[in-house]
Amino acid sequence: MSSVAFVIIAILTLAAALAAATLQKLMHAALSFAATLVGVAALFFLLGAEFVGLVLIFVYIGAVAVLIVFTILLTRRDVGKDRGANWTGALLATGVFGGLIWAILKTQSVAIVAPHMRSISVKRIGEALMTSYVWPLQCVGLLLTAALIGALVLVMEEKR
Amino acid sequence: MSKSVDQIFVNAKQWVLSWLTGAPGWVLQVASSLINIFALLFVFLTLFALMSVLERKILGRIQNRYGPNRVGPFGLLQPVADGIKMLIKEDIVPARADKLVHFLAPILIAAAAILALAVIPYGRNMTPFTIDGGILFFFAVGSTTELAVFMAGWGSNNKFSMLGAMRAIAQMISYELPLIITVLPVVMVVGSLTPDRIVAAQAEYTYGLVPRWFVFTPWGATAFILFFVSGLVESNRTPFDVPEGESEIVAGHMTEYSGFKYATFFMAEYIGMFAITGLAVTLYLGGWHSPARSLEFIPSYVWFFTKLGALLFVYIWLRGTLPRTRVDQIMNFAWKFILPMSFTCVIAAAVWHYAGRGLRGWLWSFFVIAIVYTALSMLLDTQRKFAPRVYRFAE
Amino acid sequence: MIDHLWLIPAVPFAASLVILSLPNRRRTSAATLAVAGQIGALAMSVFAFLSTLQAPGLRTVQNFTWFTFGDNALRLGWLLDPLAAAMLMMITLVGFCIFVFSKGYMAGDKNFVRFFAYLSFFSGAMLGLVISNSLLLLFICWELVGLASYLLIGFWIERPSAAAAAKKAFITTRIGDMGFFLGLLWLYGRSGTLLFYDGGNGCLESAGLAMLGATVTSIALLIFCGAMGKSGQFPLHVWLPDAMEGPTPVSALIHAATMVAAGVFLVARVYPIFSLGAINGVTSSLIVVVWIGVTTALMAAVIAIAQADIKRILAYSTVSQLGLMMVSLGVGGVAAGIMHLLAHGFFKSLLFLGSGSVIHGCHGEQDIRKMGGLRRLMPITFSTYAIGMMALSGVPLFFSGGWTKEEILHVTAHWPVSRLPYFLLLIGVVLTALYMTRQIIYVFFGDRHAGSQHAHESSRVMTLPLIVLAISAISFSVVLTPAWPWLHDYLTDESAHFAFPRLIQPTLFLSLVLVGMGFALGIWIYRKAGVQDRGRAAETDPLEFAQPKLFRFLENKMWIDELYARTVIAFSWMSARFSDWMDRNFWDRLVRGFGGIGQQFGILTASVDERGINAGVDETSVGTRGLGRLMSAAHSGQIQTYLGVIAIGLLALLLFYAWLA
Amino acid sequence: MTPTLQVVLVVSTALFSAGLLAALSRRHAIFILIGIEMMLAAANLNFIAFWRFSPQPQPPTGVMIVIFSIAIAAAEAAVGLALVIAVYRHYRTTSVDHFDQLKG
Repeated sequence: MSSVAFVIIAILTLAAALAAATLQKLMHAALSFAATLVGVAALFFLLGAEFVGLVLIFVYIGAVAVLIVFTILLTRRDVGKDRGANWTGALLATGVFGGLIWAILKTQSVAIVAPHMRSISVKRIGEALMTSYVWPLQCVGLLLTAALIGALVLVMEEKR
Repeated sequence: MSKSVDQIFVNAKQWVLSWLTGAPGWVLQVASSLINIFALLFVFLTLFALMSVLERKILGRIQNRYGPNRVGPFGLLQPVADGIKMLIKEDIVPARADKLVHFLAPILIAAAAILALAVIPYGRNMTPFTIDGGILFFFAVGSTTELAVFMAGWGSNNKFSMLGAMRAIAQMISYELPLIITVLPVVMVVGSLTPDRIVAAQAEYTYGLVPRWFVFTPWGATAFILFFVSGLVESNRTPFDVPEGESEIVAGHMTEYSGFKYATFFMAEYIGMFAITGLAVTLYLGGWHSPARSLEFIPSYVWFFTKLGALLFVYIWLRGTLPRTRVDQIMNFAWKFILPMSFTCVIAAAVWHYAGRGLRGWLWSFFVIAIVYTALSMLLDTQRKFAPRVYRFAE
Repeated sequence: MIDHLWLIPAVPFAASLVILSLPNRRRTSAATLAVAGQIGALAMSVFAFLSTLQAPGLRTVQNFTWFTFGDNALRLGWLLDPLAAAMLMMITLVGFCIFVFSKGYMAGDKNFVRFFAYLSFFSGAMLGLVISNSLLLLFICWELVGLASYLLIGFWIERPSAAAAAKKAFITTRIGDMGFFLGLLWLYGRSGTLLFYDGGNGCLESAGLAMLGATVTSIALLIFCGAMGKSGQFPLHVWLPDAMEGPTPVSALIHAATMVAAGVFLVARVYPIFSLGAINGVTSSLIVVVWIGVTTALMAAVIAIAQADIKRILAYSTVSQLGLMMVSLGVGGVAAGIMHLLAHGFFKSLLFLGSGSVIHGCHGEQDIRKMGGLRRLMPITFSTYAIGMMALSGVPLFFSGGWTKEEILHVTAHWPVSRLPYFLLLIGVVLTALYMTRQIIYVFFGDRHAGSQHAHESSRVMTLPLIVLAISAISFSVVLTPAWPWLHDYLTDESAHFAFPRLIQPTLFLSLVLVGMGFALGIWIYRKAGVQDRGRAAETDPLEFAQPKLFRFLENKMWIDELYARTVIAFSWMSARFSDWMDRNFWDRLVRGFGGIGQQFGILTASVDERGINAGVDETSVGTRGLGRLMSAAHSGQIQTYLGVIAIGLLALLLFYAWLA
Repeated sequence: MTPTLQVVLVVSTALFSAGLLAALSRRHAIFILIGIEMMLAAANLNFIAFWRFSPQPQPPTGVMIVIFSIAIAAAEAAVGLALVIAVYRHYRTTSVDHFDQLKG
């Protein structure tokens, strides 16, 4: 795990995240959000979880980001008139950030270096999914089906 | 002899890297990657240039006319002329466009298309980047294309662009599902997401005669056809080119692009096409393996590009032959026919596996596919009777 | 084979369930499924039959526990023996022909799919009945076939007469089934098991029979009640002619070939109970069986002469033939009775399908007096019908019915109790030939009348089953002749061998004479039927012209329905009225009185409630409401406020952590 | 030098706070969704980090959790965006300030 790469990716990711949270235009924010997730996926790669990184790109860029921009498109008439920010919220978020950073820096047990690890193959993940995690997998399948139907029902035209 | 010809590019790369002996590991890694990247870019940009002119020539032949034949011998230098034209054209950006997004869209779309090329094995030991989940990488990168297309449509701030982008995304999302599901049987049978392994699994010959390519199994053939059709849609080619249907919405999401940006879109489309056909060759047509043992002396990359070229020819052929479909027809076709058939392929592959991967499995999986196909065609039959066509002007 | 025997009824059952779930327009699928189910059952029946051939007298049984209560277990089971195998073959083969026929006959019906669902259902239930090794399982299937019969008789529910006939059939057989059920319970009480064969412990085996003791006669007679109801024996025969309201294939399958034969089959199956303690082959229960059979056979034959409806004649003929089978069982000729049952299954379904073809050809006309001259218009139907008629009449040598009937006459002649049944049956034979001759003359000969003016031959899908059944009715006699009595010996576990001299027997000539007499009499009486003759109108029956009163008596089925209406039904009506009156005037008042008391008590408690308890509850709720108002003020409805509060909570936790550290 | 767990945690905390910022300070409903997704991504990063830095990273526990979490987040996003569209149809606005029907 290269430190330089990590720092560069982390900075880019955080910059994109901050842009996603603060940019005035919603579309730009959504695209920054996509960039953030690419960054997170890259961090996953660096942390030795390639499969999850690919899945993250696949699901978030391919599906969630497209969904978000679609939603922006469908609610476009409202996009122009963005209102001022809620400053209390910003203050709170900063407070939480400060508190958490303080807590992390204060905790000594997390100042450790990653142990050596053989890279984890897709095959092992597949086997784990099909053996010890088969019930969660089924539940997630059910959940996704339910979410799909629920989303469809929600956006169906209201009958007059 | 043949071995050294086969490995000539691999050895050349080793030779170049041998200059750097003694450099730190990361330098070697970066150098190796750079060599791969430049090789890829060189090969595929050349192929793109060649394809653009060949397409026009073949289309011309299909339509009973000559293609471009003025620039260079047989018009082969036409792409150079086109390139120069594109480069010196004025780059127009609409005044009310979202400039940043408008600028980023072609870059992203080209990057995604080129990235997808990285995991395909072009020959023996000739995979640019071996990733454990290579197939997943291919689709993950491919899925970003949708976002790029959307950016192009949105950034142009033009109704035609937006409509084209919506159409493109709708059909790309719809066909991404069958695209992935038709890959599943191969992945299941091989037990790996790595393209190298998939190619290696198709190495042998049944009875020393018929190559063990997946296209020669019933499920493989079905999946290959479905994959090919879905790939056609993914790359927005005729007959599924509604997103840029000239007669309806000018040029879809590319309406507001001109000059080099337009050329980039054009290039991305072709490179996406190469990538998807390359994946089809890898998955179903045995990758770089030769179709007969006696022909193994021909280098592996030649075989790969021969197969790729054959598939690309079919693309052009289809473009010259078929009329454009309607949007609702494309959607109906995807959700009512292609998707169920793709699932059937998965089941048929499982049947094939559990029936012993031999002749018995072949027959059983054929049976499964035949049943589902018959049932679907009965269910989906609209029973519409078409009046006999009358050609009034083409007699 | 025995392991998979249950599949035979299961396949038609499954087909029925699938068909029932089909939408109404999938007619082809329904018919195909039903026929496929029947072919499956037929194929498996052939396997079962072949497996019984491997060892003569083989009886394989498979029992299982249905459920246990206390120390007892209720066990059911399957059974495969020659009797069951022969029945399976007959039911599936005839059933198959009739299914195919129905496809043509019901082609125009709007409830086509439902019809095939019911038909398959019936087939499954009947096959289950035949192979069951437990009186309870047999009873369950027995009731299921009853249900199927009810549904199919009333298939054309829009006709009031069909609905009435269905109800009549159901209620009449229910009277018999009541007796059957009582007999079943009694049998279980005495022997502790309902399995027929259970390795020596079944109720039909020596150990089980020994426990029955003196009650055996009563049990046997109660079970016979069920058989009487199902097989249309006097006095419970009244439903069977009315059941002809159902579609003709139903009449052929259920009310001629299979279900009505279930009564005969039942008696044959539990024959050890009937014959327990027999002296010289005679027990008191068997005597009852014989006399009821004789009465039924003769009475039905007589009534059949005066009927005008083509299917009703066949129905009475069925009743009469069932009586004949009962007599045969009663006098000890179990094999003869079953043989006649099987042969009857073939030729009677042939006759019914033939009549269906005639009705179909005549556009729904059922009155034989309005037909005539169909011989030339419907040649295939005519020739097959004639074959069926000869088989039914018992023409010797070539037709299966002749051999079996002769066998029955033979065993009846040697009954030690009385010679009377024998002579009565001889009369019955003559009468059978007579009424069949009458029917044939009316329908196929003479001039065309209103109903047959535009008749046409039926389609291939209907004539093919006729031809198959006709061939069966003839070729079946190969295994029936005394020269090579293969079926007889198959049923009685002996090995058959060929002996040509046995073919010629004195009774052969006797029956030849009797049948000839019946034919001659018929031709003589009805030679001018349907045309005007010496002061008789064309539509008047010659017999009616000669004996109007007798004819009227017979035409109205000996007034038995009216007798029941005056006695049994009138009594039920009276008791119902009485119960109604009691309900209204006595019980109702009693209930109302109790109700009044309750009401008074309610008023009392209500006042306590209102004055005492309510006040306290009111106070509490006012307090709760105030609290709720206070709490709800915190809910602004703004998502971000809620999120912010969560964030504050997180901060508070962090502060708490800092304070701890 | 390689980054320690602490550094990764700081990065994920920053990401989480950015998400919280988007969710708390912006009025547009889609921003809230984006914020929630970012917070989920930060949580996923934490899962991966703790799995990677644990003494035995061989069993893919963290990876599993993250796979399921991504699936659930995708479902959540789909339903959430559908809700936004439905609400927009009804109120003709996507500003969360106006959604106060549940006010006590």
